[in-house]
Amino acid sequence: MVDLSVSLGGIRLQNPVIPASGTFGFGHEFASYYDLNRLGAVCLKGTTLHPRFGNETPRIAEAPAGMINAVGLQNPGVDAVLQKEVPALRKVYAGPVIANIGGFSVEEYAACCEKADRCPGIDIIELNISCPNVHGGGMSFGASAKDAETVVKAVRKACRKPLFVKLSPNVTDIAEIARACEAAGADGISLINTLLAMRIDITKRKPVLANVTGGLSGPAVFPVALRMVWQVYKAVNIPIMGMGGVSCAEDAVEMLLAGATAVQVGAAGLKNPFACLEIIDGLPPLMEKLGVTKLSDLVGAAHQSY
Amino acid sequence: MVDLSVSLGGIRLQNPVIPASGTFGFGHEFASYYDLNRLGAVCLKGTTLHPRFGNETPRIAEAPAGMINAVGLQNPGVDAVLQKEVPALRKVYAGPVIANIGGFSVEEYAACCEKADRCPGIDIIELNISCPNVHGGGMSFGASAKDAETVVKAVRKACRKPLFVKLSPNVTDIAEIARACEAAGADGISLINTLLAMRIDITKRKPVLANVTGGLSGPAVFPVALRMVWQVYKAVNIPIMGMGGVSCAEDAVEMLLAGATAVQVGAAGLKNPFACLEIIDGLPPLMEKLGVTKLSDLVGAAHQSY
Amino acid sequence: MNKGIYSIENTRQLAKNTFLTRLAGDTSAFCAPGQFINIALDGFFLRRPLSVCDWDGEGLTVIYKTVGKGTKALANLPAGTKLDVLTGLGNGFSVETSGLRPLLIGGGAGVPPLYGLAKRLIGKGARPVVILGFNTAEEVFFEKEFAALDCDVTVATVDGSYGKKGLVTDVLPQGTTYFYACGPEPMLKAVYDRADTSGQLSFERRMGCGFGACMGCTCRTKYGAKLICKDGPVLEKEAVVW
Amino acid sequence: MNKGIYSIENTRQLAKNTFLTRLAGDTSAFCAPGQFINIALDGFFLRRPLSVCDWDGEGLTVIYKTVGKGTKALANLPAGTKLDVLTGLGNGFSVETSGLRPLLIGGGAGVPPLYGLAKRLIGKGARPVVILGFNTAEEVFFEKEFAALDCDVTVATVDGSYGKKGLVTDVLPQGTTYFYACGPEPMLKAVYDRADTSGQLSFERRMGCGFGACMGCTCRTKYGAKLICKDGPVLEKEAVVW
Ligand SMILES: Cc1cc2nc3c(=O)[nH]c(=O)nc-3n(C[C@H](O)[C@H](O)[C@H](O)COP(=O)(O)OP(=O)(O)OC[C@H]3O[C@@H](n4cnc5c(N)ncnc54)[C@H](O)[C@@H]3O)c2cc1C
Ligand SMILES: Cc1cc2nc3c(=O)[nH]c(=O)nc-3n(C[C@H](O)[C@H](O)[C@H](O)COP(=O)(O)OP(=O)(O)OC[C@H]3O[C@@H](n4cnc5c(N)ncnc54)[C@H](O)[C@@H]3O)c2cc1C
Ligand SMILES: Cc1cc2nc3c(=O)[nH]c(=O)nc-3n(C[C@H](O)[C@H](O)[C@H](O)COP(=O)(O)O)c2cc1C
Ligand SMILES: Cc1cc2nc3c(=O)[nH]c(=O)nc-3n(C[C@H](O)[C@H](O)[C@H](O)COP(=O)(O)O)c2cc1C
Ligand code: FES
Ligand code: FES
Repeated sequence: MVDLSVSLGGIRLQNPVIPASGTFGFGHEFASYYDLNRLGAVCLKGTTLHPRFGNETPRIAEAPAGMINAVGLQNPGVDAVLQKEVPALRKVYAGPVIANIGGFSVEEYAACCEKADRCPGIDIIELNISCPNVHGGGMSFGASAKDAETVVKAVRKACRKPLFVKLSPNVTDIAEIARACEAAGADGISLINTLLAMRIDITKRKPVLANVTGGLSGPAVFPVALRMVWQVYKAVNIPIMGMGGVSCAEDAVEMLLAGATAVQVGAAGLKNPFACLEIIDGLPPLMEKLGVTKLSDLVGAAHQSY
Repeated sequence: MVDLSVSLGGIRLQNPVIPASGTFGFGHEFASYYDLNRLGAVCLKGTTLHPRFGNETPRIAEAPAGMINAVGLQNPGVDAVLQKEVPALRKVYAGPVIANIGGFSVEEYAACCEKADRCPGIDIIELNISCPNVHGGGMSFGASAKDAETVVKAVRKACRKPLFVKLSPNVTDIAEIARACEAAGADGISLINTLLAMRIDITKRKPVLANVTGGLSGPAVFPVALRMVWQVYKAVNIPIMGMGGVSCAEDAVEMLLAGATAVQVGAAGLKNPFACLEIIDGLPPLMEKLGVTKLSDLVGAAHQSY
Repeated sequence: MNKGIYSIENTRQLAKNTFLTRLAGDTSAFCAPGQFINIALDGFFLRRPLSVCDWDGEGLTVIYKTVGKGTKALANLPAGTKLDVLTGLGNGFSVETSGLRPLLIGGGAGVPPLYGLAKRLIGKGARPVVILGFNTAEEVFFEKEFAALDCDVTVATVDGSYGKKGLVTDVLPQGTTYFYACGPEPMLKAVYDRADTSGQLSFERRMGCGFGACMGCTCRTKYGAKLICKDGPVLEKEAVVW
Repeated sequence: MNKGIYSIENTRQLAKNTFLTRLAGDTSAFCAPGQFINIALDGFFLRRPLSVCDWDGEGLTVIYKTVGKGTKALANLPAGTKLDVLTGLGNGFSVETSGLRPLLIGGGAGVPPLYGLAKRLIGKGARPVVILGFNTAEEVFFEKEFAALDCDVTVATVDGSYGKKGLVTDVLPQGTTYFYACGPEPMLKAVYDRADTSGQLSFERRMGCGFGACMGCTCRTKYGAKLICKDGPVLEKEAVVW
């Protein structure tokens, strides 16, 4: 028997495969598809202090080997999430739950994380610092090490649960930002969020997305995500949740070798609702082929000679 | 008859389709494939002051809808390029020639551009500021607005031909860097160079590329490139050569609508040696479908309502 | 929702840029006309959503306009090609409230789901009145098929080259008990504005998943934000906000 | 170089993970054995380079190991599938300098081009001695085909499960006039080290294009940097630097 388990900030996951935030609703909606308890963890839709409608539609555009979304953090607000969605998920799922928290100011992030921290149904907090910073001129908190440090410090004070900071890939130096988050007290790093992208409808001569730009994800971004996981693994000593284009067991292993302790699966699960399950089922035979019995032995293993 | 011509820094191109630097050698090697005079312009392999072997192999890795290269600017040095390659190209090709100049210090860039500037066979200089800056700690000159400004200013003094600066996409704020280049005297902006990426061989548990990381290009990066062309078009008043994943006439038009005056075609031409030709041939029927007679009318046209 | 492998039995052209494809495979996930399927196509990341035109125990038909690269690729696939398809998506039309003389209004690519709807309305004893709107004669399809169901069919073309000249709203009949509409949004809006009965309207949105996971297809309604792929594509007239 | 559409005539398995595919189409771009083709496969960006095993006026054969997703996909394509292929790539082996008793040494996936080479050497009057190396019995292929050309064939397997036990360099004969080698780089190196005649070696590199445009396949030689796809894949022993 192979051992698929990994440990994230002290929380044991039976396997490292997690549906990515924003691509699996609040989880319970999909309990009729398969037993959610097969998953390594569930990551909830990005949640903000106040309810949000999100952007106007079209919110989705196609891309080569990927998709662009501009959902804009549609969610019913943290209170509704904690009072309705998390309990609904807990009825059908007993494993680790990751709350993904968005915000537009340091205070908002801190207030929202504090609420999530107090909710017994939640095990890990993932701080999404890719949202535009209203006080900082519209660039995201994830765009600079200084802003990242500020928000992580404030949130760290407000929460005791394992805190993962989810980084934006749209930066010059991802390692510097990861280091700032570690210094500010993060227990782990999640990466990558989507790559800023757009499409234009050549017949209408205007952007496809109502929001003009959106975030690219899916297989197209995998080599960029892998590189960032590699760089961040070198830069910090806290665990990494790797994501960006993971679509099969081979991709998951590649992410682990680059330094991820667990992987999140986004776009692939939108195309194939059973993607996470198929990745989990694909790991044991792949491990056998690779001669590995303990999956966690692969974490960062490609760094050995570098 | 539709009009495909565009103007780049005062140079007229009969059409906007140009093989991208590093993906078409020095041009003349492909004269037996088709009449090079059909092209809008030819962009030469990146050239440095001194000859370079480049990186060790493997230099190529596969990616979903794209490829990763770590060639590392293999070239015979500027003197050999100007004395052998440009004359060889000039024997078979009469249109505009773009020299792509790389370097590792301000002095090297300036010296190399000065030579290219004096060569009568060259019409436009494209300054590739994505090379690692040896004096600035290994980040590329294209990674910060300040460094970009410094090198462009120095090169501007050394050359009178139209000067395009080719930007790296691996930055937080591409518009800021483009503005710095414009302020420093650039006549145009080329973008994007490749996205920093990597792959790991899961059997060998080590990076596929000898150089560990490389640059992602091809269709996968198209939506990111398009977004950057869009942003830079808003930020500057100089023309843009757009590239990154352009593979068909539709892509070329999408780039033009985003703000590019011309497009370069890299990875697509490596997969299909006739890609540039097929794009050029695809433009007139597409223009007819779109009801356009003058292609240059499309440049930036998607910005009209934004 | 079901995910399965479906085999193309045949594809035939019905009208200009309009094709009908029959897929063989499991249809147990369908429970109402107006539901849709989401087809994965080689070379495209996102699936293509298409309303089910009709289905039986062995398979289903879709009818689609070749508007872009994906639908063009689909129309060119040879018989026998295996496709990865999600079926039974969305809520579909409810036939409970139709009354005896429901009005079915379809515009262009919105016509197909009305066929499966008409069949089921007739099955429960209603006699649908059908209005099909197209731009021009060469785009007209399925008039005969609706007539064969013994529906009362009117075709309208914008340029008058076939049937009545004008928009579907120019030829609305009197005395219908309820309406069902599917077509481009301006048509839906016009129908909504002119309707003197209650009814249901089927909407389209660009979709990231088709089964409620991405929130890509959100639509404002009187009852809050709804997902076109899951709470729709059919909305009650009373819920619609323009 | 030629770019064309080729049709799979048939694919058959020769040995463990080893397949032969015959492609019908224009072969006018080939001028020497040891040249290669570069095949575009749906779902993969980069083409897959494969040495031409043999060719005639109507088509060509390739033999390949299914090492990864691309070669596996190729092996599974049904007859009749149309492929976009670049042909006539690279320099190939020169038969001019072979002498009358050339030695052909192939290891695993390096065996195929030696077949076309053997034919052409025989055509100009030479009598090739052929050594084929494999890991184990179930990987052995083309022994009979070489024998049918009337070559003197020795098979060596690393585990001794077929033919002679050992590496190709353990069974090198005496008295040959020249050598041609194709196989994994450690084998090429061993052959190079042991060879007492001049010869040619065929190399592999990851390729971005296959026709000299990307400088992805560079190799150091005594005469400077060379492109394996254009100046190679065959290098003269004298040019090789390890
Ligand atoms: C619930 C639903 C049911 C549909 N039923 C039908 C039907 O029965 N017959 C029919 O002809 N068409 C139908 N459509 C529209 C159909 O999905 C699009 O025409 C098709 O996706 C276009 O794909 P393409 O690759 O040809 O076009 P492209 O423009 O190249 O597609 C690019 C992207 O945009 C999406 N897209 C483009 N147009 C639409 C659209 N109108 N609605 C949603 N997504 C779009 C595509 O899915 C793809 O992701 C339906 C759409 C929805 C949402
Ligand atoms: C000139 C030349 C001739 C060749 N002739 C043959 C032949 O006749 N028979 C045969 O079995 N194999 C041959 N090979 C090797 C063959 O190209 C690879 O086995 C094949 O590309 C692997 O593709 P994949 O998708 O199955 O593997 P993957 O590992 O999934 O491929 C990933 C990427 O790496 C490249 N790659 C992987 N292995 C190699 C390799 N050894 N050489 C070059 N690129 C590689 C692939 O082309 C692809 O771009 C030849 C290679 C070259 C360069
Ligand atoms: C439709 C959609 C919605 C998303 N919403 C969120 C979100 O609410 N919060 C967040 O941190 N990331 C969000 N993401 C980003 C994903 O969690 C993930 O980081 C990204 O998509 C890369 O992974 P992938 O390539 O597997 O999709 C969203 C992605 C998609 C496609
Ligand atoms: C093999 C290869 C070599 C390249 N060499 C250079 C170079 O020498 N100088 C340069 O500025 N860009 C170089 N590039 C980048 C391309 O010119 C282009 O900016 C990039 O590939 C994006 O375009 P594409 O997606 O069409 O390939 C190279 C790209 C490839 C694939
Ligand atoms: S398309 Fe994903 S939620 Fe509707
Ligand atoms: S593979 Fe591109 S130059 Fe050889």
